[in-house]
Amino acid sequence: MIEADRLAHASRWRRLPLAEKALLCLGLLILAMALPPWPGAVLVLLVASAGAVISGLTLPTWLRLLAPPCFFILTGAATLLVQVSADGIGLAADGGIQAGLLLSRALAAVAALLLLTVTTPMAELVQGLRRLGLPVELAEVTMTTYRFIFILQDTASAMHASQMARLGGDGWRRRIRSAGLLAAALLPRALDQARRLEMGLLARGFDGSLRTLMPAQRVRPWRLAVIAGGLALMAGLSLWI
Amino acid sequence: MILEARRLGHCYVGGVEALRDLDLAVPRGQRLAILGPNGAGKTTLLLHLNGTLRPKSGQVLLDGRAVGYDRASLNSWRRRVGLVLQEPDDQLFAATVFEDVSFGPLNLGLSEAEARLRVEEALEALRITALAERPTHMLSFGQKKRVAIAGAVAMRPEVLLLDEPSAGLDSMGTAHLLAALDQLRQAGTTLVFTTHDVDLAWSWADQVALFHQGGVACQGSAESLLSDRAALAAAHLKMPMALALGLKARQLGLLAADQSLPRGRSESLALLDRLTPPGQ
Amino acid sequence: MILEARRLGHCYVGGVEALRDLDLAVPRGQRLAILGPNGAGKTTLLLHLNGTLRPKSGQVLLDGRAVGYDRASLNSWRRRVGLVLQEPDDQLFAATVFEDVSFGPLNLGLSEAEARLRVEEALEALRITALAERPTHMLSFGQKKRVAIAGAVAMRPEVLLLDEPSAGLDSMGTAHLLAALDQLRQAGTTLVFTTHDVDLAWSWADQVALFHQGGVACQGSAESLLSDRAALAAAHLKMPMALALGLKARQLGLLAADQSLPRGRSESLALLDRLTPPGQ
Amino acid sequence: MHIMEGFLPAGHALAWSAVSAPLVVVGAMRLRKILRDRPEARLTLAAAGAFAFVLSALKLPSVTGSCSHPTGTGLGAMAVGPAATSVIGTIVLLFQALLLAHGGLTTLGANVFSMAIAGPWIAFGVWKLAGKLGAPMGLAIFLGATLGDLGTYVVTSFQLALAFPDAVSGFGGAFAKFATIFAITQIPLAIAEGLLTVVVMNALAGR
Repeated sequence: MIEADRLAHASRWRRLPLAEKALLCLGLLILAMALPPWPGAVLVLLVASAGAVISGLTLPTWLRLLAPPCFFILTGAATLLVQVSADGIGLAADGGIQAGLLLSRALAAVAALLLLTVTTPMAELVQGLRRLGLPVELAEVTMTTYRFIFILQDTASAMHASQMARLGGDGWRRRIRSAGLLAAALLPRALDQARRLEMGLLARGFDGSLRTLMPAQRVRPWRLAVIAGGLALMAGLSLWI
Repeated sequence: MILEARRLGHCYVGGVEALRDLDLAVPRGQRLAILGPNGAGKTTLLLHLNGTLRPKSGQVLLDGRAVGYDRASLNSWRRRVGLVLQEPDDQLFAATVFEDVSFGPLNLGLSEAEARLRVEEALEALRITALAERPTHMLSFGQKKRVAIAGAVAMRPEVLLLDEPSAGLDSMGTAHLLAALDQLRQAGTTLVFTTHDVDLAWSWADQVALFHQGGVACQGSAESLLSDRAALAAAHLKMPMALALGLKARQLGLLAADQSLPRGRSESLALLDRLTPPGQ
Repeated sequence: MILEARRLGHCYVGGVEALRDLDLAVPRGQRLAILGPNGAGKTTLLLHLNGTLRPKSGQVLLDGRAVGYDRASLNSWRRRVGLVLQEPDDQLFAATVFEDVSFGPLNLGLSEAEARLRVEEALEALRITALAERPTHMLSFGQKKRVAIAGAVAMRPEVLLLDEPSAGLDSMGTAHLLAALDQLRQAGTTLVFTTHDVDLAWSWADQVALFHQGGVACQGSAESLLSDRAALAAAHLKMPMALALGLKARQLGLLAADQSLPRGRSESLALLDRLTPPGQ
Repeated sequence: MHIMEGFLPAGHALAWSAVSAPLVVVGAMRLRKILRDRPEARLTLAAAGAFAFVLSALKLPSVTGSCSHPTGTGLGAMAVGPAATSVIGTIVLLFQALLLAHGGLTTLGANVFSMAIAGPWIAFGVWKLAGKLGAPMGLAIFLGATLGDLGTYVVTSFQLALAFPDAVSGFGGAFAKFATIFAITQIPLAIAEGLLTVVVMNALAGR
């Protein structure tokens, strides 16, 4: 089970039009990238976190989702602390500040994107991409990929449990071997699943395209204006400070 | 007969013979059970009955006329004969229930408004209107099964083919599913289903076809066929418990010849309660 | 008690409570059925009983001692408690049956010769020696199921956990599988299996645990528990037909109190035949 | 080796997107043509993409104690060719960014370049070359997958060093820094991925 996906479907913002959520989140992402990290990134991080809580997440859940990317950002940012010269390795003069700025910018950007994914189911995102010009064939491949991910994940976790029950996880070598066997068993399963789905869809009149009806959403211009105004305010505020 | 198969033959790529000279007749408006062991080719038969597979020999008839395999014929065939596979994940591809069920109606070339109506109607018929916005991958197995059926029902088929509809469902799940299917039948849909479970065939079918070694060994009313010990034994099947009990109750005079035999577990248990110790 | 669960609690990531204060005791050498509806968490319970999942609260005991979750403990735990999941395709990895069954024994660190012996023994026990060289993907569903079980049996577990062993099998496939498992039990293996089928639980279990709303509502001998109408009704289950018939036969004086009740379909049908019309 | 969302400065993010975009678009156009001719290929491609996503969530043991995951690029390149791997890889990277917060939208271009373009082509080239030089099949696969994985790591270090040059020693020093830090996890991981790919390819060949 993928947590961001589950949260998106349970979100209080689930029924808000994609345009509103996308404007807010991608707007925040652009602000995080464009504004000076102090105070811009901090503002973005705060607004995104507030948005997450308002949309129905608890603060611990939100922090738990932020933690893994935060860890990766930290390991990357740590390199800015040191500098390499002909004399060897030393602490960079303003390394701490540089790393801190980088950390806050990246964290704000991650938070902005995460806010989008915990409030918007993947189907709507791909529908949005479609409207932006993603070819219909690729949109269909993307959505079917999404559907297959969950089927294969269940299969993979059952396979994993079965291997562990037969002591396939004991030691480094065995784990590599088990992982390899799992992958090798999963690939034909995936292709077989595709073949059987094709058969199942043929019975439903599959003629090459995977058209479906999407729930209609009405965008309210005034709300878009409010969001845009808020973003502009944040930009002005952080540039002014 | 709304749908017929005549001398159908089919070999799989490996040369394994799945169907051999198979004859089957589907009477309009009835529930027909195709009863046989696993791996005998029941699924292959269903895939032939809506044109997904093409027979090596023999033919399929709709309303007494042989159907072709060109695009237009297949299209109108599949409008009239819907198919629901055993594994719902083999038929569901879209992200949400509503989207998925709309796939069939849109393939029929309906307008969006009409398709929307069909979807709502099908969800209603399967009693899953509340699930419309739910993501497909978060449904339980039983719910997925109903969505798969709704996907076929939304195309308003005259005949609905169901492969092992109760497989993987517990008794309550099966009961709910059969109740929903009963409603479809009352609305006039002909239902054909495969099963390896004699009790299910007895509890729910009007007609039964015994599938044995790639062909239909015999076909008849559920009562006449499932009480025929010789025919059952030839297909390595045993009599349904409820039917055996009902026949015994008739013999004991507990059930008049014009009273209906018990079909399900509840009726059987109730009938069993009516057996009295000698001398009472 | 060879295996016990005490006040086990488990939540899925979604916050859905799968197990709540669950108590279960597995008596050595017996066949224990965990009976309950689908999606109730029976599989989750099995995954706790061999340490695949770690409980949020409570503990699992082996021979009365709580087991740890460090590598060494898990290793010896899984040597003693084998697990077979419902879907055999999720459990077969190697190209041939022989290779696949040898996966576990080789992981035990046995020599090749010893592992070979274990594999042969397991294939023998499941009566699939003839399949040894066959590629796993060319087996029938029932055969795959047995290979999956052989893979666990080759590790000579004291307890074997089976998730819905009869799912997807027809009546003959189920009978063959149960016969093979019976042999294991006679050799001393404790068997624990989940099912949603009261008839299967009655036909094959010594003990039954009623699984309801994430916990074990009650546990007892198959006869006492499955004839307890109140307990069954609370778990939305009905009495097994064979048991109901047997109890009735006892009441009618057809079956002495010390005669065993019918367990399966054949015995039930035979008993039914002995019911006589009044006055004969 | 994913670069996290927001890690690259805006200019670099745009530049890498500009580098990757044409390559992915060309691949996508070719794919569209295939999909028009063979509609059912949608399902096969989707299965391959889902497989890559699930595979990347497989936990591999690594020496530093932290678990890491295979990139799957080598396997993809050897199984379906580097060009198709680029498009599938882009879809997988998008899902990883959106569903797992691993990678990001602003860094998608950079990540696509290292993992969906450079990695597969390196793996494919090494695999073919080693085969031509007479290496046994297992070794060729191992070298291809391992060097493909190491290649993505070198490219990622290069991308990061360009963005964050060292105050004193400039690009070279920064490259050394990033390469050293990631080497701790990435070299064992690359070897693990190489071994894993050999196991997978052998098992697939045995079927």
